[in-house]
Amino acid sequence: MDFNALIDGLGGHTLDGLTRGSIYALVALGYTMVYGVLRLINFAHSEVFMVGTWTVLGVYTVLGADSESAMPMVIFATLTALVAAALASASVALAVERIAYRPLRKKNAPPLIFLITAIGCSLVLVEIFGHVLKVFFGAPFGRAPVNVPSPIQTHTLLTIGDVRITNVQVFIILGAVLMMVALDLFVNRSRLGRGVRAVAQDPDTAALMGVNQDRVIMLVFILGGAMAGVAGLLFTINFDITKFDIGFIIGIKAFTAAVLGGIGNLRGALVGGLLLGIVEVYASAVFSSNWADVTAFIVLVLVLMFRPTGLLGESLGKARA
Amino acid sequence: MGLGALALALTVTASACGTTDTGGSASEDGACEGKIGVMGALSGANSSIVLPSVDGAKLALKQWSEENTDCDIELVEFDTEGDPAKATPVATKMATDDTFLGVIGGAFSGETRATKSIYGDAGLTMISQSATATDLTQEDQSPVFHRVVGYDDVQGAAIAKYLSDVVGAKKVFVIDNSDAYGEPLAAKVSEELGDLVTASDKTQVAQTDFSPTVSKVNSSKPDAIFYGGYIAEAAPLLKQLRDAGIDVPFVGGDGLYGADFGKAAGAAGEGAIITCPCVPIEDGTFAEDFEAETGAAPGAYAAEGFDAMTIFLDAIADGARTREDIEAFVDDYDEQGLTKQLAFDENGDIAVENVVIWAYKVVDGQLVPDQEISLS
Amino acid sequence: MPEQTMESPTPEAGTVGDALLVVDDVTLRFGGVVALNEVAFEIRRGEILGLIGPNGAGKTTCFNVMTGVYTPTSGEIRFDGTRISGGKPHRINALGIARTFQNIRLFPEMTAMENVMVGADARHKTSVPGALFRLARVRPKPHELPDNQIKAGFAKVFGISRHALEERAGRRKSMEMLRFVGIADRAHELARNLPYGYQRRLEIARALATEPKLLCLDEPAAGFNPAEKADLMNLIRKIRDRGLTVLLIEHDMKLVMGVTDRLVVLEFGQKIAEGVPAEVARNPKVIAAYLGEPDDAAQA
Amino acid sequence: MSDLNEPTPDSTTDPSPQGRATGAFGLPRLNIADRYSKAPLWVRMPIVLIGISFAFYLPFLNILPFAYIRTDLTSGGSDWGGVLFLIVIYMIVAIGLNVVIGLAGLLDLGYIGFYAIGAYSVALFGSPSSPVTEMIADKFGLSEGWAVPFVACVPIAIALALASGVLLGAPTLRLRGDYLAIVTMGFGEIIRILSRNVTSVTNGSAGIIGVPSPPEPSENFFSAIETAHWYWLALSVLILLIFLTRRLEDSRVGRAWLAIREDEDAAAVMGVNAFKFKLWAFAIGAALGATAGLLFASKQAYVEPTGFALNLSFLFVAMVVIGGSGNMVGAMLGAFLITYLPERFREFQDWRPFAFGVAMVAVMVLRPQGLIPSRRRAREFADRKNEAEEAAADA
Repeated sequence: MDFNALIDGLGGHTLDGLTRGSIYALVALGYTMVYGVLRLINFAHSEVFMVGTWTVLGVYTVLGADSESAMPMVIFATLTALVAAALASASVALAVERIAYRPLRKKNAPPLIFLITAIGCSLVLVEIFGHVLKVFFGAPFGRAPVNVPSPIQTHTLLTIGDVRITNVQVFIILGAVLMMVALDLFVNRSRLGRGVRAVAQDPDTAALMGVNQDRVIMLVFILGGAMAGVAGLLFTINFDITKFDIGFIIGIKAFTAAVLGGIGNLRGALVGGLLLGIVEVYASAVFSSNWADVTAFIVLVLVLMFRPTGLLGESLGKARA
Repeated sequence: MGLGALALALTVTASACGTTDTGGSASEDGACEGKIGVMGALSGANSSIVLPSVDGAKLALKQWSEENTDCDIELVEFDTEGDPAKATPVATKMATDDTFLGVIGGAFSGETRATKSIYGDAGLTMISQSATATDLTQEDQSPVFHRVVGYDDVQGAAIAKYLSDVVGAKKVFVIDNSDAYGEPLAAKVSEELGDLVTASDKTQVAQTDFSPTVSKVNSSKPDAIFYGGYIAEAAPLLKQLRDAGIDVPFVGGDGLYGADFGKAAGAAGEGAIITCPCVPIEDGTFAEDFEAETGAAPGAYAAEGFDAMTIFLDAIADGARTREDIEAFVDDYDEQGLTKQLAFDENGDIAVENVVIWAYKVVDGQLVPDQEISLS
Repeated sequence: MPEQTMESPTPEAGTVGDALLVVDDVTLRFGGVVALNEVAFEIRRGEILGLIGPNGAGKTTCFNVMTGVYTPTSGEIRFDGTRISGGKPHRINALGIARTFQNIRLFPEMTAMENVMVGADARHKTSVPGALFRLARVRPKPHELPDNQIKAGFAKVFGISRHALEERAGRRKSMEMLRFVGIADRAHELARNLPYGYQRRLEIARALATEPKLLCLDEPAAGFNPAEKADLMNLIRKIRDRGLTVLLIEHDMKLVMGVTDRLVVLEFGQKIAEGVPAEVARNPKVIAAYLGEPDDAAQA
Repeated sequence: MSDLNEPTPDSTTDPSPQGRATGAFGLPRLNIADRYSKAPLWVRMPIVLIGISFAFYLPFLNILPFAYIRTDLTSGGSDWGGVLFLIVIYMIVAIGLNVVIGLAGLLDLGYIGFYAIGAYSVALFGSPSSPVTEMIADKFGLSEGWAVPFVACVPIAIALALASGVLLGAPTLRLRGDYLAIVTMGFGEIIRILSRNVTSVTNGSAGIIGVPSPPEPSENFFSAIETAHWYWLALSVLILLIFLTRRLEDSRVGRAWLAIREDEDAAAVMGVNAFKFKLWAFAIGAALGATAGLLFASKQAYVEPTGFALNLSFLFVAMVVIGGSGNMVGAMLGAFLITYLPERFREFQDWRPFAFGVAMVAVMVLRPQGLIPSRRRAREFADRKNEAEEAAADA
């Protein structure tokens, strides 16, 4: 145990934690939105994220972008990857909804069934990238980890005291926060967003008021999926890697973050994600990285002990206490 | 349902018609036939570390069969997914089926620990291509277990020697992945390095964000880093270290060995040192043949798989037809293999003086033999 | 089932006596909203007390405080001399208060019989060790013996496990309760498949099976036609005749006037009147309160 | 045993079975189950006995065409007895988890934690080479190689599991639904990580070898290759546990669990001490999981932390739900299919996980009530579907 290491590098650790937590938060949005509207843990969401990372790889490969690319290419490739990853992830999320969840909703199946279906979907998506595509197209698909050569090179933007702030960290944190502010505005201000909140608060009344529930659900999956796609891009920029099962851990963490903040609550996802990232990094600094998960889960249990519905409580609409 | 179950039970007990041939027995007449099993993670997340060695074994059998057309030797693959729970039924199947004369494996140490006693009970010879845990031969010996790789302690000592003598490091930062492979290897490296270890950190499998580790490395300012673990974690770790401006030599064990490393680490992997108890293939025929056969360059332990199979094939060529014959032959084996001089000591290990540990350097994404690490 | 197995919980059936439940200046606030404001009344042993008031007056909230769903902000509730406010629902039930729900809350995937048995189980002791090992033996009383002659013989010699005894007693009691409320013909159907009127009665049977001293009925006649309401009135009287005290929330003034001994009137979380029905019906405050509610006034 | 097999109430209290007539949605298969459960004891007993005998005979089943169920027909197959053993182990897991999920309605995503506790208990106390036994032997001056005998490890494992079930449940059971799910998931992970990180107690990632076998009637009876013997042992334990769990289901306890699952608040008002019975469900589930883990570790003679990964917890839940949540037979069928099919079709190698995922989605979408739903569930589904259709028609 080394508390000095934590205190000495507190600024740096906090920044690292925020960077890590931003990605959790973006993925957590997908869990939280679907949960808010459907009361369903969409366990396949982790794979929606995974598809995002592979899409980024695809875009870079097609455009020939890599660490040597010039500035215009860097910007073009990154923006293209952003749009493509968001689109691809949203499509996959939507496909999961249509193929796996909608038939169950029509049959009014209990939540446990959705959970198992979600795990099944997750397995199918994982295996598509880990095996099926490899059979047809060979590398880079398969079980091996693959480098995603981000054209954005890491360099230090500024140094405050001991804390080195890199362009990638700023990009990730700002990107994540911007996406979330945009989403929050969309849900709270737009007409479509009002529909989402209405269905989240009371599906039956919303239906009576003429809100098309199926459309709202599709919208929620599309938005959550797109956020996961963006998270996929930010992830690859930071780590330069993807793998067929890369989503599993991130998915678990993001789900934890969503619950920590109050599942069903958009701002809760942000708070939960950032807090989880910080807790993990602090725990890694004090102990070692292999204690991070234990610490995170213990913090989760403690939080739920005192706030049984998470830090901010569960409410996609603001009415539910 | 009641009647159906009754009828079924009656049929089962009363009828003695057709039986499936599940057991069978080894040919007593000395015909040149038999099965060699290979078990390991052939599917799932860890299969990329195992499949090349299976391909190597297949290649050995193919080349041998072309010369020995009168023999009918079959290489039977058993997928364990690297999970000891799934490995035990597989091992029992081979152990209880007399047509099996030998086993290549287990590929991982965990499944090997779980199945060693099964093979031991059945007297079925094992030659592992890649299970490097020290205790397999040094603490809990089994008469049937052999391996064609140096174990972790030997490799660990070699890595420590490389770090201190070749790299000339005075401050080494040791990182491991907390798993059954990386942890003991890193522990051995640390033990051998002694005071040269400036700090260490334990990470875990499937981790991608290593920023806390990078901070620790940054604050202890080492002049070399050792990582005990696998490619999937080493690649992002290396990327984050390099991004943070830490340019000191990065050394990893044989968990990083294989063509996948360059593909996963990309530009950040350049210059990394990977040690492996496997010699570079000098004459090139193996590499060429392997590539012609599988369409890929030889990956992790491909040559070891080839060697393990070759030992069994030599035994059969020598006339060994029973498990006892094979075991006796393997115990007395002493030939130059693809990777090293192959001869086993009483624990089933290659004699330490015959173990060759090489350091490879990543150049343009490829592993290039750098130098042999002298163990003395 | 012969009548003699019916046990009367209190011998002085039908006589109105001392206070059984005392609601003592209970206030309940949710944030800024005052749901109950210093409500005070008492329920006397053996009476049928009506709790009435316009929608949102706090009647069901009052029930919820009594049965442990909410803890009052201030004030307390005493039952048979024991303070119960703030207690756990199952403890309060154990003391002798049972209730039904305004929006029926049965266990839909259990049969009617099983629903009532859950109620009967409230008076039983068997827990996991008892159910698993069935070691605790008791000597059965003659009427508790199994009907099967051979089994009865065994039971006489070796005693009978408490589990088996309680199961048998529970089944008998449950069937009796189902008969009592008049739905025994569909005892083995899932609760969710029963018709509406049966479900309402099943809730009463389930509550009765817990052997309460006080039975609280939350709008038991909601959705009933006049004939069904008449049946229900008879049932409520029959319940009282078994020695139970009944607290009734009801909108239908005709039913309330016909069956209750006394009335308590709530409006906006406050008690505005209390007394015998005829008296309360003349109370100007009550009339004013109900004039604001034309539907109810019309019913009355 | 006789009162156990009496699902129908005493004849005196059973007015008429006419309620059954509404089961028009029931599938033909359910009618068989109905007819079976109504059959007199002298019909049911022999059927049960034949079934049990057949189960014991399974490892030697070698008569065509039935032998095609064996997993060792192809040369790359796996030992049939070993697979049967694993199937039975997972069946024990499934009936344990069914108590928690199917009966009490609590979503437990960390069930592997209890399985691990069972496995580690027998390893830590029973293996002469575990740090715990070494420490005890050292402290009390016992001889080298001393260890707690297997028979004594069983109560230790069950006690530890019960305690951990209560320890996990007591603070968390007040949480509702999905919050409980993630807390239990965290528990499963914490157990795995502790077994990996606390090297001084658990030997860390290297695991523990030398896990003891049960007492043997003859020498080498429980040697590693005698898989049929292991299977028989596990099967006997399974039958005992089915018997005991049935007793719970058909008692006050089982009714309390169902009532809590259906409507916790209403149950509490009806005098059900919801917290106590939920805690019992957790503890019973934990004990069953630990029993399975204990048998598994004993056969394997080796435990290591990676054997208790999170995805096994998901797999366990899948077993219970695919078979038919709330129904013990269904849960066991789920365990059977999920364990057996990948072993039987080994020749498809790397396609198996993909096929498994597709099958999982297909089964759930086509048959959301599970393969063998409990009769309750089947009705529930028919009704819910009608409700949904009516709602759609109204809109």
